[in-house]
Amino acid sequence: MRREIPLIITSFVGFLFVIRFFIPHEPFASMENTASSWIQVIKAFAIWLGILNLLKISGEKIYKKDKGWGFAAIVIASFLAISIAGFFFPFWETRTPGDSFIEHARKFQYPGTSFDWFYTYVYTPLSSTMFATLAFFIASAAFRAFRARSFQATLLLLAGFIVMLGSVPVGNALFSWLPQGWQVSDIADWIKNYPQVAGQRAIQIGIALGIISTSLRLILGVERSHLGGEG
Amino acid sequence: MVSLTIAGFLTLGIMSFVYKDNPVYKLCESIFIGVSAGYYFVSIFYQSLLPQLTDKIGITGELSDSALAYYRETGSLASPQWFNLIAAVLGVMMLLRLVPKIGWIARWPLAFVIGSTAGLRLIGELQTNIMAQIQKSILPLWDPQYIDGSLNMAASVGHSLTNIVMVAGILTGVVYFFFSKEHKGVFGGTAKVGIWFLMVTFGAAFGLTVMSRMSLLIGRLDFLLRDWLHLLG
Amino acid sequence: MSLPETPTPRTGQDFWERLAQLDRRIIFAFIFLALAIPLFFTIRQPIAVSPEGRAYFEAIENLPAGSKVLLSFDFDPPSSPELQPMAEATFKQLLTKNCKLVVIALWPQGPQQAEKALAVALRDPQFKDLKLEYGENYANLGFMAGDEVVIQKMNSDLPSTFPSDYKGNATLSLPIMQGVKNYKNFDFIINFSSGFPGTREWVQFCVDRSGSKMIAGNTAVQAPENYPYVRSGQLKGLLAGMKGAAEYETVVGKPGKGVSFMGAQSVSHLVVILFVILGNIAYFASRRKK
Amino acid sequence: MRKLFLAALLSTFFLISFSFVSAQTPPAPVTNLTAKDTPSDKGAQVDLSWTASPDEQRAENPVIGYQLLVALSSDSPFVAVGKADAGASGATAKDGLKNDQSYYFKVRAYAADSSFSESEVAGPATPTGQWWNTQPNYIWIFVGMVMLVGFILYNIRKAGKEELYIRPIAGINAIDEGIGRATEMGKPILYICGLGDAAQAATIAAFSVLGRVAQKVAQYQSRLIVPCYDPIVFSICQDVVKGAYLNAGRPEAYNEKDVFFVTQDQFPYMAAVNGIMLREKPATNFYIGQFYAESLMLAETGFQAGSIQIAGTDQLIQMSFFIVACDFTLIGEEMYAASAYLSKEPEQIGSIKGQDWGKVVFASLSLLGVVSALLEHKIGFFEMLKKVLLAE
Repeated sequence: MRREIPLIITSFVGFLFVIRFFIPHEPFASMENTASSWIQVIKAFAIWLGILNLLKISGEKIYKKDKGWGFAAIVIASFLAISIAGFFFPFWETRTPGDSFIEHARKFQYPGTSFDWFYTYVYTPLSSTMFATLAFFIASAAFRAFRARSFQATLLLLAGFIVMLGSVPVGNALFSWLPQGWQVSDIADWIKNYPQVAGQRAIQIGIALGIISTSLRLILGVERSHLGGEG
Repeated sequence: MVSLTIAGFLTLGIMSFVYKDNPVYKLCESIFIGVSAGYYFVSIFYQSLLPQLTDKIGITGELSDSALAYYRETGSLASPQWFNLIAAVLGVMMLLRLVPKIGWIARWPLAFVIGSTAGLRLIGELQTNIMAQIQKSILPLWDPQYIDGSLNMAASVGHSLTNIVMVAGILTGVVYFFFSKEHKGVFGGTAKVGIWFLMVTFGAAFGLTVMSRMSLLIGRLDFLLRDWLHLLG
Repeated sequence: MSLPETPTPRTGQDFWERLAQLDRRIIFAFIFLALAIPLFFTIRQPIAVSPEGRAYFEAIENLPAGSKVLLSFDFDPPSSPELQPMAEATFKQLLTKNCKLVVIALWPQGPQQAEKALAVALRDPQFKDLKLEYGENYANLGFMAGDEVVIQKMNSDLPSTFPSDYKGNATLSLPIMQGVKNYKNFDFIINFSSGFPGTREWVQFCVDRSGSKMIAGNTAVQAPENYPYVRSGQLKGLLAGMKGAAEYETVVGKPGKGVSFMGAQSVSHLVVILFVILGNIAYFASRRKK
Repeated sequence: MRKLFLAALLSTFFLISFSFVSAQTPPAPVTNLTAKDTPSDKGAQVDLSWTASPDEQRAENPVIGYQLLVALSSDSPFVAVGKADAGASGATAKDGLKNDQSYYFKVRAYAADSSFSESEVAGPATPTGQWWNTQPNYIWIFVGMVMLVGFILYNIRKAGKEELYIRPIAGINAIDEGIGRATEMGKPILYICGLGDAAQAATIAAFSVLGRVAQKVAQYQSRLIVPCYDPIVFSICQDVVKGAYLNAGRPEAYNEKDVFFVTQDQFPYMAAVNGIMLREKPATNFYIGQFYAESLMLAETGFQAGSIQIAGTDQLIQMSFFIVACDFTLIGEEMYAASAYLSKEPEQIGSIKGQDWGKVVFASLSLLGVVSALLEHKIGFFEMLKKVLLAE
């Protein structure tokens, strides 16, 4: 029950998606469609699972007064704030005439709703800034690692150097004495269009083969690590 | 204005991390974790579960009558509506992972997702990243270029060299990823050329990324200086 | 694969060695200034347009007037500095061609980003008199979970994949969606993406399976991964990051934020490059000593 | 008032005369209409093709679109079954068609003023579903799939019986050294499985490597910290680590609190892991699995904390960051190979062998194609081969 049924489901669904590619005839098309709708629902629940897990852990931390339980409380408070804004706003915001309650509720992220306020003034600055700090880290990584310590490292350095210069207009301006067609941006374009594409293709083929064989093992049921050890 | 100030302080709070880990950063981080969890919690409900589940079953169906009529008419969704209840059951099974004793039941829906991913990937990778790439890797090593009807030597050599670089890069790269033979002798040498190509690939990818990361910070600075503090015109 | 060891810090270093291991916060400060100061000035610089960027523009330009276009917004606010200017300019070009626009999203934040970009485009005076109507000229079908499965499913049935739009209307009640069944009913597909699911999945499950024509706007990070698809013709054009946006604005002839931010980009790149050179000088100088 | 009346009169006159003129010139009909069952489909559709009306081009009152009409016999009334834009030379009729029923078709060319003309009747055509997609592209993919699947299955079988050779991968030693270093320093090891879910090949490889690392850690009696991103991956990691401690004969040393779920959101997750690095100062960090933008920040913070860092991913862009910022990086397929090498499972070793065979075929086909492209005009055989390969 615990291992066999999941294995059968994986094989069945995997095989269906493969065979559907080659067989246009019904009932395969409809079966794939139905399976796809279900997966959309399951994936949505999987995201909820992550969220509930987070709440559970934070709750435990607060309950046991673990180190940093105050921050866990802030996590739960901000979760509640935005969720209430998302789910309960239909009660305090005026309904457009003619809308049913559910139609009204579905406008939860319209401009001007409290949910949109959280999105624009809390979620957006936090997530954007978190991502933006990468600008600092990429500079320090370049400084530290782009050193001509060996032939390989020099190739890495040169490719990075030329592409960096070629990405901004100032690169061409600095080396404007280079002949037409051999400007820094031209060389950078050449590098990213040819040697880089070649290298990527080689990597991609290897990865594709790896994914194919892993998928095959999953469908055949010989790869079982995703089921975990127990039961 | 109050809103912008809150956004501004949150921005500065996160940015302070690059100097040093500090309590203000921890505070912003906790708010972030909570708000983003809540954001997904709400969006998933309205944008995925309502249309894919309750609308199709008919609980909130007054909105999608025409959609349902469409299904009945074309039969493109061959299953009757109640079939979608199975999806709901599978979804709830997923959540049972939270209960330690019966957590194993989540393997059923998980198997569903894994099966579909495996099936789609098996064909997708083969089609897009292998078959299509073989076709694209077949390049003429001598690629004559004609300008106004006559052979242009410089352009021909240029194009041919480029093609040679492409083919050499792909093939030596593939040799590097060959695991059945040790990297020795000629084979090892070829693999080494493959590494050089990989190095150029990584260097170029890194170089291109710098732009991207700088863009992100420019976006934030634009917000701080223009939208919040009105220092920019 | 590995690069040679990074020298480990020791005590009693000379100037070059200390420079080689500069505190990264000094670099951080320089980067901050290099990005902030240029924002106060307008730096005029010529912008060279890459072939992929030009192809992107021309692909849209060559669409017959009134074409039906599907746009997928697969990114979130963190990537908006790169992708939002592209999306805005693309909307404008599509609207001047009187195209009918259907927006979908595979990332939950996508629909809101699309609304914001569309609002900017519609504010443009040239579209004021056109009386563009929701449902008739454009529609936003919102977000759907399921990643590549969603792309795959739209090959056979788009309306059942997105049963209702972002505002809660039934998709099939929108005039613009009349007769739309799958990708074949769209003349063109445009994808703005910053990760997974994104352009790679669109090529795999939409372009390769339905034969649709597609162009994409990517973050500069993601673009290298997708250049091979442009070379092989699976993508008709590709805009890469803020520079892509600036190129596009240049080709369209309407400089916007993309162009104006390129000044800060130039200066910050120069700073990074100078630090790399400095690092190498320090490295060789300290090595010669030994 | 009089002016208005005059204007109304005039415009009415023009309208009438205009429609009069154009009504007299309905567009030329489409010609050469053919109807055929759509190949390689699930049925219930028919492909129509035609030569467009020449009046698409005329300046006045041009053809603006076509309407497809269907009937059960050539003389019964026709009903609309779809439409096509001007410029089209074919369309698929599908609204309401049923399998195994013959249909007759006509196409109406519409001019801007709604005048129209009808083509000759085409048909009968009988829509049926096909049991196999016969487009050349699909056949080649099928051939490729059968071949690859055969390679992999054959080698898995073979690996079950005898030992197959896989060359030593440089990263393997780095993994062992990393564990040794942690033991010497008395500091913990941090293991990150990436952001992928349990269905991703990279995550599955990460489980294998984790099993090996955990077993060594259990033997050497050092500490292993595994913060997880995905709730499912988290519970699998728990099982893997617990199992490895059991295998090493030290189940009592397994500390449940060291394998934990953080949060399923990229940047908050990264922020939390960064915090762990700065506080615990692990001797060695492993990043194996699917990584995105967080890769560089993790690696930079890890460097700051003084850790040795070993990475492996199948995300192209992140590889470049790992190469730059980590001490050792397993590139793409190397990660799968390392996982096979460490696990010693015949399924994995056999897969790697099968993949190698696939690469040989890939390289040979490309080489053959390149040579034939070079000799394009000289040897007919190669040209033919290339045509076949390119499915021209």
